[in-house]
Amino acid sequence: MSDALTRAEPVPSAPFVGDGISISLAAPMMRYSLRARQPQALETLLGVKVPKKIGAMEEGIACLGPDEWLLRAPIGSKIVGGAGLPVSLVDISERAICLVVEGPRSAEILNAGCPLDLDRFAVGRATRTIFETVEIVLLRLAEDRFHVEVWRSFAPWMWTALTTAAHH
Amino acid sequence: MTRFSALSLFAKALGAHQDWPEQWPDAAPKASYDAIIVGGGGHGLGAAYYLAKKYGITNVAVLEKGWIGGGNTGRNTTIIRSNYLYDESAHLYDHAVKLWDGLSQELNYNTMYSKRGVMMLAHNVHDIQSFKRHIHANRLNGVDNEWLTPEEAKAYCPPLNIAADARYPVLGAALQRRGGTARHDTVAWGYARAAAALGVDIIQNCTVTGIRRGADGAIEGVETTRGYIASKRVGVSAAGNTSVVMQMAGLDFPLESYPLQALVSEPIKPTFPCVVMSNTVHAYMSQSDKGELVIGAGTDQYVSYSQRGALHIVEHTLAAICEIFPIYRRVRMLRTWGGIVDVTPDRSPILGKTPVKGLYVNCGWGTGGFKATPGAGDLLAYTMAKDEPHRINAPFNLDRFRNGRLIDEAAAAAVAH
Amino acid sequence: MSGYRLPAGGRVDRNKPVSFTFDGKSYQGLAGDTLASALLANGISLFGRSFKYHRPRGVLAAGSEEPNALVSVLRGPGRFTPNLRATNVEIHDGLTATSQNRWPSLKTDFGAINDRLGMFFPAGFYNKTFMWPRSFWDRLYEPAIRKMAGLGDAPTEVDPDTYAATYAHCDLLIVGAGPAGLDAALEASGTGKRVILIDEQDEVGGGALADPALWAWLERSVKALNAAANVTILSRTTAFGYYHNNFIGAVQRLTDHLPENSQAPREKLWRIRAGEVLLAQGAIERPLVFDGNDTPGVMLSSAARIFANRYGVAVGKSLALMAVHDSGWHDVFALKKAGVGIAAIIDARDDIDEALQAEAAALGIAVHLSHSVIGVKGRHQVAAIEMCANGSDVRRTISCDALLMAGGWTPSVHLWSHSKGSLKWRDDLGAYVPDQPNENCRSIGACSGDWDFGKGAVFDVLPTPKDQARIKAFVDFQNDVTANDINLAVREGFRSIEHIKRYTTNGMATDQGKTSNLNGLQIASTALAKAVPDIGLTTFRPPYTPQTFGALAGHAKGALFQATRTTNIDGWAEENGAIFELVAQWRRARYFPKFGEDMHAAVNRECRAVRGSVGIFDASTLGKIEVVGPDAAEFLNRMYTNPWKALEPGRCRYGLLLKEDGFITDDGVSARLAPDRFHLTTTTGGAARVLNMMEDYLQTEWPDLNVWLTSTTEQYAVVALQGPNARKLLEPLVEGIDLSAEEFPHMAIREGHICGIPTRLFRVSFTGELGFEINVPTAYGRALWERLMADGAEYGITPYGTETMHVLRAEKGFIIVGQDTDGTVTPYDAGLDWAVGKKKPDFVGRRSLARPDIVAAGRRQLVGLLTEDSKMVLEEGAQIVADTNQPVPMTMIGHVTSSYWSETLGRSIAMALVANGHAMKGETIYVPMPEGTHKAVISSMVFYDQEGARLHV
Amino acid sequence: MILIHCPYCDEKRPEIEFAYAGQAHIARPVDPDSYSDEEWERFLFIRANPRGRHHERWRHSHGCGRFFNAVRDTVTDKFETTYKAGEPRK
Repeated sequence: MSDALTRAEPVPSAPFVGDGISISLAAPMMRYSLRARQPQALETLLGVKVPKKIGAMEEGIACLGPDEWLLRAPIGSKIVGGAGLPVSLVDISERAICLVVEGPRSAEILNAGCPLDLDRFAVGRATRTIFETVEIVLLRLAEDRFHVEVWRSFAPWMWTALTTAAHH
Repeated sequence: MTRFSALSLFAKALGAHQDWPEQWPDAAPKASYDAIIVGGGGHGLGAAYYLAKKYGITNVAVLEKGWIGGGNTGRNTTIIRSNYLYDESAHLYDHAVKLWDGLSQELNYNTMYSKRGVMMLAHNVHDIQSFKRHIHANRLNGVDNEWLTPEEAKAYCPPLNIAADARYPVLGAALQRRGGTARHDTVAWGYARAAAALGVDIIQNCTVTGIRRGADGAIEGVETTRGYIASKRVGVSAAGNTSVVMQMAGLDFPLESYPLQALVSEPIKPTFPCVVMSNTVHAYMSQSDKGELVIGAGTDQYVSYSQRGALHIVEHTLAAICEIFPIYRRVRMLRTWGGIVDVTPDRSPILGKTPVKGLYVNCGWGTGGFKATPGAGDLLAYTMAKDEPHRINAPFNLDRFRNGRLIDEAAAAAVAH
Repeated sequence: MSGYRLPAGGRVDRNKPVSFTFDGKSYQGLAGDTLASALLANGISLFGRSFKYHRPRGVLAAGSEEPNALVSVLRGPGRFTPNLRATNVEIHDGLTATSQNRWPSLKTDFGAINDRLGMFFPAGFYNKTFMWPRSFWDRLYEPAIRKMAGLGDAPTEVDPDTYAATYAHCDLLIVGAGPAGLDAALEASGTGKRVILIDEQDEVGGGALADPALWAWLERSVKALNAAANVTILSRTTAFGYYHNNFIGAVQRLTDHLPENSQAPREKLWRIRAGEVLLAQGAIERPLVFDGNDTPGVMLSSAARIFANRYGVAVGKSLALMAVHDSGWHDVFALKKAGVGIAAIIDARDDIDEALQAEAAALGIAVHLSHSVIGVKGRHQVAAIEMCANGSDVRRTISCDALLMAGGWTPSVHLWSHSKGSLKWRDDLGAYVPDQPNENCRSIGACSGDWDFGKGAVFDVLPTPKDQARIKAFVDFQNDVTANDINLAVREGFRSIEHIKRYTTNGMATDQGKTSNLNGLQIASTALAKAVPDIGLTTFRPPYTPQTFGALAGHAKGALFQATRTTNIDGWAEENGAIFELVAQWRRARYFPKFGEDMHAAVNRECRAVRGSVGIFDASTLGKIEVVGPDAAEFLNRMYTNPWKALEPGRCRYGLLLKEDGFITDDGVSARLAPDRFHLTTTTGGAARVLNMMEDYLQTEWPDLNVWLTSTTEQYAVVALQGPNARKLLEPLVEGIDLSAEEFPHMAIREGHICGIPTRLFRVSFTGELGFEINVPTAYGRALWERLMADGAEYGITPYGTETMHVLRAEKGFIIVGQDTDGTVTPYDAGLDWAVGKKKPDFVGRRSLARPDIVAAGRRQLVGLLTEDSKMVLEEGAQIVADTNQPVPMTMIGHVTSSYWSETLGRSIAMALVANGHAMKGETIYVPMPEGTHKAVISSMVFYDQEGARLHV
Repeated sequence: MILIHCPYCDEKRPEIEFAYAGQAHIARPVDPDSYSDEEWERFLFIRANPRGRHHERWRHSHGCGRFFNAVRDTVTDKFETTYKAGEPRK
């Protein structure tokens, strides 16, 4: 019918590479906000394991609150609807972008604006938090690799903030 | 009372200033008074002064739990203006501004009221609409307030950054030329001295611990850390502590007390000619007679009596100041401090009678009480003397929270879209 | 004074000379010098002028407590810093420093006339005068006072430097790297604790830096700490404030000591959360109070020792000591051993340890016990001192070129006090020391009162046979507060130490009373005949020393100050010349001028395009909330004023949201996607507020409801296509949705695809025209926009901005919450009765609508206004009166909320809140403006297509 | 910046992640119409505002998103406890 529409991203596609740090835009992914009173409801519905502890992350699902999980999966993954059930599944794939902060200085650079004690933020943890005045979801995938999920409209600011901190 | 003047200063200098009398005696409480004011800030001392001066009620005590002027009177950024939107507010604050003019002479104490002009910055279209609404309402109320273009604003305050690409560009400003600042401490001291000269007892280190009511419910007196003091008329002007005092009389109040911070820079040579306020960016600044940049910060988010604010509030405040006035980044912050501001649901004061006979209240001034000092004192005195509010403070009653007739200046400037 | 560089000693690098200028004159110092030590080494004694009397002043101290030697430093354009302490400024090649508060020069300062007339300017003089004649205050007195005000000049250019900031966490934070702090750090270095050690000087060591006997230990300690992986040492870093829950603010100075400017941040703000805090800040020596104690060359005894031992500088050739504390004796012995000439030791006490006396004798130093200095000769530097046996008036003169004061020690309890730890008074020290902590915090070493400097006595003013009332014995040097000022304050009835401080300004200078507070307390104590603890202690407030605005804020400057939110389509708007406006945190295109159009012309063109063919608008900033769960409809029914349960899937409804006080807080069109799924929209500025409010009710009041809220504002880019040709343009691009009027009526929603991308397609209109709002995943917003622009060319598609949107909606009488309402407007006031569910038993805000004043007559109600002169566009915010023949203050009955030129109607239109307005249709009101009064008639708010014919096509 | 123990996350987190939400345990009436103007005023506006022990609500808005209750001393700003919404007043 027509040429496919192309994506436009809010931050440069080329990574920022500095001393002991690189900051780059992650590839697009599917994201869902999963809500339910009991994790079992989601496990039954989706056939996946859901972490029970706030801040824990398992198989791409992070528990952000007592009834809230963030599911991140490759583009094209399938998810059922849950219609009529006491659950809420909402597509938020495009609400945020993900910045990959990687390198030995990752924690130091994130601490320029994030008030959490990242020495005590173990690999495998995920949480919603704040960077100066901007809300993020912070996920630690490895000792030296973090994902920063930030809403699209704040992404240019976050890019500038992180790269400025990296310059410092 | 030794009259203050250049001449008396000269004469006393020859005697090496050895025979200056006390500005006000340190009174001990008597058994009873015709009227008691709880709270020795500018408002309370002013009320005592006007009770004695205008209404002939001189057997008055001012009870202060610490030292007079030690609360918000001595902790604020001293901004004076009256360009409020609603008629009720404009009349209230303009009453005060008219009294500020000539207060030094009235009290024979230099309160250093400086009509430097208060300029409020508009940063977006909504601000412009809101300010124009203020300006037109003020004009028809006889209150000066004028619109300035960005260039005119810059001319009035040269440190202002009016670059169009600023994060919060200056699109114009509302200027009240009669607005300005005064020297905070001297207002308390000047009223204390003048009131004491008329017979008012200023009683410091005297905390009210209870309120005694008669069988008919009417006020009989107050219990204090210095003993029981009888009076049929008690005016409470205790700012952040009003809720606590009112509860002694069995009254719950629509008030919450929040920490508010302010700060000053080191003194620098004159550089900042007026008062500038930006509600959008939360920046409030003037320069004192001593040369300090005086900066108002925001309130912390939670109720507190700790007089201790958080660092991130100061960071935000100075970031805002540095955005609007980027030449000051190398200036240094000298001192920060905190006060307790009492805030009502509509952020307008409560000034009038209470459900308890003989108990009067003046509270809820939030972050803006200093400018009202002489007016609030005068109107509290009127209300206590006549047992009915003056027409200016009548709208600022407690009933409005029941009947919905709120006076919500902040809501009127509310941003949405 | 005739200071000079000692032939040996000190920690300065004698092989590295450094050139700098002071007041335009070149000097040489050594690497490691401060500006103070270097100038002293060059024989300079005069450093500055005091604030009020412009008295000549030298260096009093060697550290950050220095009140006198304030200088300005210029490091190139925009890099001017006033009020720096010469004792803290590290010299480097090219350093350019100037003195302050003097004219025309430091030596010849006309302001010193104030000193001659000083008797007329006691504390509080300005309260007592400048009142007559009244008009002179504004025109003469105040400008004159202001001219005299201030210390250094204000910067006049934008600072080009950058500033950094960080959060940091540690288990143990040690403030102060003197012997006590270093010992604590060494002890902790072997543990698993994360340790941060902070010190304000360029080199750690604190007091040990002035004690060569400790240098070997110091070197070993620093080496051990540098090797310890768990210890971070931050030097040139001042812990300036101690906040709640062991949160400490500190500023690290990174570049000011370097000769060259660079891109590196000038300073870095450290926001440190510590498990435990150890305060090891040491103590500050107190000056003594006597006539002439401010003469250049009179300084703290410990400072002279620091200058000699650390910097290799003798502060004079012949030094006298005035002591009331043993520590001064030790200083003098050390100075003597370092080769500095000592004229005499004078001590006001009579009972001195024999060992001290023996050592003085052994070193050949003359000693005068029970004596006090009563005067100082010399104006720009000490030439001699006068002394007297206590109780006698036999005066003796001793020649010397510097006088050292050993007045005892004041523990630095500043941070302890910030933390709200309590203090106790110790008579033996004449000082407050930490008592009970309020945080997990300990005070160690000298700042806890635990030190071994020996014994001392406490004096208020040294004994003198002179008339006490006429001497100039300074307490606060910078602010020119004398003992007599404090006595005057007490005499005038100021009894609280806070009053005395404020009346005299004692302790309010830029050193925040570090050297003056305790002396002020002692003098007030004597004057009031009360023990010091009974008159209180002024509260210490952050910062410990002044900190730059830039450090506290500068990391958040420019683009980083506060995020400007932009949509996916924003880049297109920018490239196509849009003029933007800021709405809440967003920037939105206001209009798209062509060929030099002004806003008026552009908006007229944009309006014509929408009404005539099709316009395209970026509506992405509208707040969106997805409400999902079996109880979704029930929840919305409780939140909004109107009924939601019966809304069919696929249909939209206008929702009006009140606060519990009954006033309108937000509105928006929302759609039911499925029985248990709604897509809500909110205003741009209200998105976060509304979501928070809904969460509040859901979690707190109705936790039993099975419904969840998810912000989807940024999940979708929203492109509004509005105008009679909107359907024609859209139809070929959409898959899976029948766009016909029958299948897809006004106020409906359909899901399908557009250009292959999933879309939630709304048929809604804020313009009164046939319209669609196309929601697509955000990343595709711009591509969709560009596609529509390309395909719409044949219809003359026209991008329009918020201004045109405002005009078009006003023509239809649609309100904008926040513009036509202002937080005091009820649905009834706004004429939105139809949006209030009359049969609903409850919704948020309903009860408040029954309050007496809300149902009373006379409320301001939203109406339309048509000006008599149809070309006249009223100013928004203009006030309305019923009667122009009234004096000021006039009775205002309302104001204009929205006002535009309507290109469609060829006339102006306006909306206004007018008292009783709904009952006044057809009545004339007046708008008095400075240029004249305008007449207008109250009308319906719907100015165009009252029947809505254009919508339902 | 105070540290606040979130009873849901079960850890202390910095204040800037939280939003203060006023006095706690002021339940919205089930039937507001039955309230007199005075009672409605009390619900809407009257607040304890004590010097000392204060029951208050916070929201871990930049965290788990939950509203919860706390007891805090308004003179020292120290928390006595925090607890989940719906749990009885402590």
